[in-house]
Amino acid sequence: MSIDWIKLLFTLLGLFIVLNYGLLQYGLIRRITARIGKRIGMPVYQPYIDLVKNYAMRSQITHGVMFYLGPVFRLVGGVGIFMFMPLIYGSYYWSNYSFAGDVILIMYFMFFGMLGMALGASEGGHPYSFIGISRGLSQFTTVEVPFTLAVIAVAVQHHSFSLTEIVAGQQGGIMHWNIMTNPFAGIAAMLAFLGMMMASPFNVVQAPQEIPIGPPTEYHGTYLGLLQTNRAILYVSESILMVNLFFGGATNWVELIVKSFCVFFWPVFVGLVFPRFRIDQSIPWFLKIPLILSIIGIFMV
Amino acid sequence: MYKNMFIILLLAGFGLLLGSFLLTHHEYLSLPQLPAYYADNTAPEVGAANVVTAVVVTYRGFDTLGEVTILFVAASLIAMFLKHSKAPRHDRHPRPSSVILSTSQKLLFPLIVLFGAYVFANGHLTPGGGFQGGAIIATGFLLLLMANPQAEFKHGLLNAIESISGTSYVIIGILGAILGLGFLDNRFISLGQLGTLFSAGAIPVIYSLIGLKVGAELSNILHHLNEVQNEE
Amino acid sequence: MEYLTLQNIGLVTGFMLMLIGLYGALTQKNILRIIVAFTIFDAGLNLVIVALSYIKGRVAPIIDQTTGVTNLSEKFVDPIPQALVLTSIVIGVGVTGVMLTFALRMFKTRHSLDINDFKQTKW
Amino acid sequence: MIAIILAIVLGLVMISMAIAALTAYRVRAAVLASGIVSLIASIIYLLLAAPDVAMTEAAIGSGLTTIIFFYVLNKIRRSDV
Amino acid sequence: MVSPVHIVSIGLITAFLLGLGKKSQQQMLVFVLMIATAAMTMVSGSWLIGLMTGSLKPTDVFTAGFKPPFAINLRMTMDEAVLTTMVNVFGFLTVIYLFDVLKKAGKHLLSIIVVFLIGLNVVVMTRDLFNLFVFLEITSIATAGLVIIIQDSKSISAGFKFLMASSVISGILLIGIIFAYSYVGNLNIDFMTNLSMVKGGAVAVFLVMTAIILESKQFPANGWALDMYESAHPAIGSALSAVSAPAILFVVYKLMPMVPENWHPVIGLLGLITFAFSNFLATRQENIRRMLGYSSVAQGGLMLTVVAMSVYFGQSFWFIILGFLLTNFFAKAGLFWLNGIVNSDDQNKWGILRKRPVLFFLFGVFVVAMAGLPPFPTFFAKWEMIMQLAQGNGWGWIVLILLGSIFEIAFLFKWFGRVFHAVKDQPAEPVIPWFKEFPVMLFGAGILATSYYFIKYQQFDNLFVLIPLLIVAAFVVIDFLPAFIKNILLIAALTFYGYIIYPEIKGNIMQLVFMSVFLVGGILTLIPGFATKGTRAGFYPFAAMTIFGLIMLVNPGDNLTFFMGWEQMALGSYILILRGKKAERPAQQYMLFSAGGAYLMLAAFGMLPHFAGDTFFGNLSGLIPGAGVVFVLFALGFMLKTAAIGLHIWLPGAYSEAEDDATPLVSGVLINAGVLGLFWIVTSFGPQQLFGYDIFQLMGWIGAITAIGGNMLAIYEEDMKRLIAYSSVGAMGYIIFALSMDSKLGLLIALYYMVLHFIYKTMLFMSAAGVIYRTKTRNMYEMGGLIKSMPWSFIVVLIGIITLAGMPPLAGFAGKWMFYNAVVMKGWYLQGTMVFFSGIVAFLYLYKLIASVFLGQLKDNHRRVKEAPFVYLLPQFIFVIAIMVLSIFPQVLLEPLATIIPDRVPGEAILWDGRLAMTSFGYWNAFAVMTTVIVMFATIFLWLTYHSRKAQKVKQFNIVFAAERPFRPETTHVSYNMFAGYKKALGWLMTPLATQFWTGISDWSTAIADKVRSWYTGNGQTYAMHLLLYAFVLYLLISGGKIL
Repeated sequence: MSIDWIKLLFTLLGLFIVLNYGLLQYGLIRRITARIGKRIGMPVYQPYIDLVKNYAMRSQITHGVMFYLGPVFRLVGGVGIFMFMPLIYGSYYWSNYSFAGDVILIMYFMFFGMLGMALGASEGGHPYSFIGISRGLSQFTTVEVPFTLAVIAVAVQHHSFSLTEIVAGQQGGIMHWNIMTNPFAGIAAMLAFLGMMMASPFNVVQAPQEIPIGPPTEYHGTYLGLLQTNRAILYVSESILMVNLFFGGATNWVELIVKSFCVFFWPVFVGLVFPRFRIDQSIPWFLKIPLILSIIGIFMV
Repeated sequence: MYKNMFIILLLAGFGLLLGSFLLTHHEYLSLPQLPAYYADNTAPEVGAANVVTAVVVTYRGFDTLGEVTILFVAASLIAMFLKHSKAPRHDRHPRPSSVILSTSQKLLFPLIVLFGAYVFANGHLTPGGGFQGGAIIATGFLLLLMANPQAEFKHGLLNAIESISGTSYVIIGILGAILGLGFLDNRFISLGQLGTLFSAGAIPVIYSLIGLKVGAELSNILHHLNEVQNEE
Repeated sequence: MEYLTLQNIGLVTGFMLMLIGLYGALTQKNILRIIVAFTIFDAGLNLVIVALSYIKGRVAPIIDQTTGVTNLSEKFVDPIPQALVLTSIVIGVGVTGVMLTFALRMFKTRHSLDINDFKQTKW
Repeated sequence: MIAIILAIVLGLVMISMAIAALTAYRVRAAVLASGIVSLIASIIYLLLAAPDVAMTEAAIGSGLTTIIFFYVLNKIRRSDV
Repeated sequence: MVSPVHIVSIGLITAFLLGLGKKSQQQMLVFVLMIATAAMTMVSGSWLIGLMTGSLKPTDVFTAGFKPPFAINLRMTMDEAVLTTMVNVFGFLTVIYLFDVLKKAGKHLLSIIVVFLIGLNVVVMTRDLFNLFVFLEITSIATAGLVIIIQDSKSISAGFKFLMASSVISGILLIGIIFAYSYVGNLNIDFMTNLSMVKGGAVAVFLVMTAIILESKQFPANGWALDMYESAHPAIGSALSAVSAPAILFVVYKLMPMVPENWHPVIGLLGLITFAFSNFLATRQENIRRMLGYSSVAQGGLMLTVVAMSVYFGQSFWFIILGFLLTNFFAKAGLFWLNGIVNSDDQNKWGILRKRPVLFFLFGVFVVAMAGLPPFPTFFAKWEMIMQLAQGNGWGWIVLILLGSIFEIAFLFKWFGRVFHAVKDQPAEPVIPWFKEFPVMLFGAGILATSYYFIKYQQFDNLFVLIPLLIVAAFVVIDFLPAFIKNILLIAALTFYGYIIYPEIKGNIMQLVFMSVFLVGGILTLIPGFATKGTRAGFYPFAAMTIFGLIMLVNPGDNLTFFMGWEQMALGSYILILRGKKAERPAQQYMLFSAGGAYLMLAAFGMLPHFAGDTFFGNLSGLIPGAGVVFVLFALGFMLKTAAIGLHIWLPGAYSEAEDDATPLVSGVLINAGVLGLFWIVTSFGPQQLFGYDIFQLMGWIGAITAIGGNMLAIYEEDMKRLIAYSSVGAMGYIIFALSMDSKLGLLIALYYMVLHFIYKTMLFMSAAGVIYRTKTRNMYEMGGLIKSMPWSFIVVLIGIITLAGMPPLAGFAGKWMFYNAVVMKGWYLQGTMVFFSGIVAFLYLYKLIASVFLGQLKDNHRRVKEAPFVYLLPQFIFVIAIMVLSIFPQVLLEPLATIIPDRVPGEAILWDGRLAMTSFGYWNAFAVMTTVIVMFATIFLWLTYHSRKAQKVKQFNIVFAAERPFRPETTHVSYNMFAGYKKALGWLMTPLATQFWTGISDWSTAIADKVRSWYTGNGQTYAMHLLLYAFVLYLLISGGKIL
């Protein structure tokens, strides 16, 4: 198989754009959140500073091989999702490596990072990381159900698992977006998206000391840098996934960024309004409303 | 009570079954083939005047062998079961028998035995035979026991009689197979004159042996029952 | 009246004895009485067998001066059941003897003759 | 005809003796009654033209069995036997 | 040639002469008896041989020299020769066995024994009804005499009960005989075949038959017999069971010609009821002798059925009856004799046998033979019987037989398991005299020889049946060798077998795939065995049996071979499981469920010829009315093996309690037998309906629920092996679901997953075995941090769980991807989602597995733990390599697998464009994904390595703990009750409904058994009444309430 170097270049460029976009977006969101909470908040460029600082940190420790590999797995997961997802509809070069697999690949690749991270954090041996992981995994299992159903609904609707095909099917105006043609599935997916982003009210997983994802106490320095990089890429990638699936995809970068920002803003908005769920509350919740919605969605097709 | 009622019902059912036999069964007007054959051919074939005896000892001789065996196994079982206690004799409280009994016993015992012998030896001629004769002999023995409850009998003798007569019975049966036509065939000894003592081939011999054996066995049973330790 | 033959009387009596014997065997509690009941059952059974051998107006199957030696099959009653009964009676006494010895030993082990006291093995 | 009447009478006696054997208070009486049943049976056998059987029944069924019974009863010394 | 009548005369002369003996000569008398029984044996044996070789002709012996019906005649044909030989051989051995008893007992007992034998011989040979009666009476009185060898109060009262019962029975018999005589005028059986035609004659037949049936101890009128079995000396119990009962049954056989045709089924059914119920009641028995008694009665019932239906069975009658007869003869006698050797009715005392390998082996042989498992005659007899019954649509009968058989297996294997695990604090070396051992060994040899002839008679394919059996037998013989030699030999044998079998099957990819799974799996799972020391007695024969049983499934050729292989595998794996330390109950459960599944299949095999003719599975495609039932039976049978939800409760226990290094074999390899079966029926039956409902639909739901259930249950397991075991349940649900989709893609998934599951599950279990081998615990909360000491194991587990979870880039993802496509194409969204959900749930327990064992804090007592032995790791890494190859080049496996799927199956197949797999829905390029991931991973990893090259290793205690020592230390382990929140939220999903259900069934059956057996009050009088009641009911059944 010959390697298409130009495509690789484009992919890396896309990755770079997304990284920057993710960092900025994160800063912006934090800022907005703070404002709503009547605080001033950090500067928008703060994530850059954090990142640079972390990469520059020198005193580094490791608990063992898996601890070491955890962030690697995590970042591979994040980058992988990005890699396997077409960015801009109709563009060969901006379709990344989506030829390697369809939406199923992406859905399953999400686990890759999570698992690696979970393992890495576990090796630290700190009990809190176990607790955090157990919560995270628990919640994640239930989040995935409505989301998957929604994806299946979409796939059935377009008779394809290929994201490109799905986006193609949504061209031609807002009324062709899946969120409109199949609102139940769309809503279910959006609700599930809340959980996927682990934003409030579903952020008990990330609750300060027990954090497997995001900067945990154990991980610092370069590790933390990797994780922050990942977060920037992953969140944006997931937003783009949603955009592709339900909001008609994007035919150019601007559209992509606008749409994904809006999508991303949805969990932030919800998080500002609702209080945090306990883990045993969130699990049944996901298995109730979103699940029912997604089932309706699937039978609408 | 319910149980008894239930049993009565059950037996009523059984009774009905038996009753149905009464309905379907009719008394013979003539003998069926098989008994008719016996009636007609016993005299020429077997040479016994008493057809029942002929049937018992020859035609169905194998049954009789079994019958003897049953008594034998019953006697063995009783003997095995009621093994003599090893307790010393004086533990018992002897009850002397009456003078009448002890004197009459001396007189009667030989007579009774003789009568028994007569009954079985003439089994092929008159009613009676080994079993009846044996029982009579046992009665004589009973008298003996009653007269001397404490007497030590040589049950070795009884055993010997029993064993030898039994063995001889079987050997005669085998002789029948070798010299005659089949196991327990009586015809390997000449049939003789119908109606005389020495007739009917081996039947008198067999019946005598049976008589001896049965007598010995029944006596043995009585003996063992007598010997068993009295219950306190 | 035509049913009132010697054979039928024998049969009915025999059947009655059998039933009485069985009833006794199934209801009496005393082991010895149970054995008594079985002997009555046996007696009834034997009576039935002998009754079956009977043919009206015929004589015992023994050749003597009165019977002659010809046409015996028209003069004799059936000899076979009689032969069978002989066997059956002897078997009966054998079984009764054995049962009585068992009763004796059972009494020795438990000092009781109640059949209900001998349920060591069950289920 | 006489034979039939005799048979009926004997049969009835047998049956009543049998019932007596089951209802007798003492086992001894029961044994005796059953002995009588056998004895009467042997008479009926005579009526039924079965002298061989009659002899056997009298000697064994009635005689010996009863004797064995009494032997056993003697070994079990109890008030109600 | 000596006339058969001399069996009697020899015996009688001996019996009579023994009376002359003196007390001091007792020992000599015993020898006389021995010689006499030997002579009797020789007479009947010479007839048997003569008749078999044809040098002798069947004869009638005319006693008194008159032809029947004028005199009594004895007959000697093949049948009688067999039975009398059995009786006399048995008599001879009994005398030997009872040598010590007889030496003390006195001459009367000797006489009784020989009379008993004579009685039985004549009962067998005589053709005269009244003669039969006389000798039955002889036998009865002799039996009463034998029962009281032990003169204790139990046996005496049992003897009395028996006498009462036999009085009633003989009364009925005599009445019947006399009635018969009065109707037909003679007493010879051969001259009264028209008896039932005569007006009223049916009553006579009824009475005679009833008496004989009662004599054969049919349920429920058999309390007297059971009491006798319980209280008599074991040798006597064995005589009653092994020779008495057959003789009586032979009488039934003799009398059958006079029984009207329409009674045959009634009698047969009564026999079956006895079979089912007696076995049922035996399950509640703790007392061994009584249990064996129940079992004997049950066997008698079964044989009565066969005899009663002899006309129906026609040609196969002799095969069937001999199978049951000989097995019962050898095995039951052997078991009773062993009871005598152990001299206890307490199952726990049987541990003595564990000290005597040969005796214990024979004990196992007897139990297995009784239970009707291959390769013993009962197995073939039962098969044939069911096939014959099925031809006549005797489904109710089959149900009874199978029910009885399962109860039989229940109590037999409960007993076996108990003995296997009996406490070993028995007297050091029990003294077992030779004369007690000798008969047992002889009978053990007897049953093995019989089995050999039965197998030979079947004319199996040598390569697939005989060679495997011989190999298994060889491993029994060489069981004394050290473990590693046997290990080498077995691996060599398997390899060699693979070599010779390959040319046979290479054309058939399906067979090739399964064969390689079984063979390779077998070989690889054996490798860790090199780590065991000592002889490991009893492992290798059964490992061989299991593997070869599996192999027999692959290319069966006919239904019987398949079933035989199936049962053999079940038996072998049962023993492997039983070998675990606490495996008594799980193994018992496993056996029961296996047997249940097998019997469902057996019933299905019975029905199969209606649809497919004699060929194996045949061409069944398309909707055949009624085939749905067969399909369901098969499916249930196979799903029992794959542990579909509701039928799964045996699995965790069985897998986790098995010996650690045997678990991969019994789980990872063995479970594929179920998949094989399911695949077979799905492809050969095609879509089927049951009551108008699509079965595949149902199966799909079952699969989905199984997948969720299994995985849900795995989450909360604290026990490492149980966790993996439950994961198997989940995986099997996945496969069932895939199969039930009945599309090309679905079947492909099933096959692919079968292979994959085999690989990763075997690997995981081996890894677990290695960890357990080192840490000596299975509880995950007692482990932690083992990554440092066991890195290789960790890598294996990591790869295993990534594969299991179906994460890209490893091979598991292929399954998931195909799965989505298949689900969407099929349109089973809800079920599909459930399965998908189960897949995610799997993450939870996978994480728990790897994290709590290998990550986290190292435990104090594991500080010196070393890496698992090399022999454990070697096969694991072979599997790892396999996974890696499959991950990069899935088409290597997927393309051949796709060719297996028949064209009939609807749906689209995967299109391959080079490395790109395509369906109409999606696409996937494993190679590209793998490359991408590897590049990304390598890039980041290298960068990180470069960047933090100076990272400092932190020692374990660099982290501050602040906690007191709690009362239960495990509760503070992070992995203990790890997913508590999840449990709180979704715990209701795993209410142990199935366990409750099966426990309920077990409790109910116990309660019912208790109720039923209270029927046996122990009161002889009641028993006598039962006899009459039985006769009454039988009369009603036969006559239908009318006068006969």
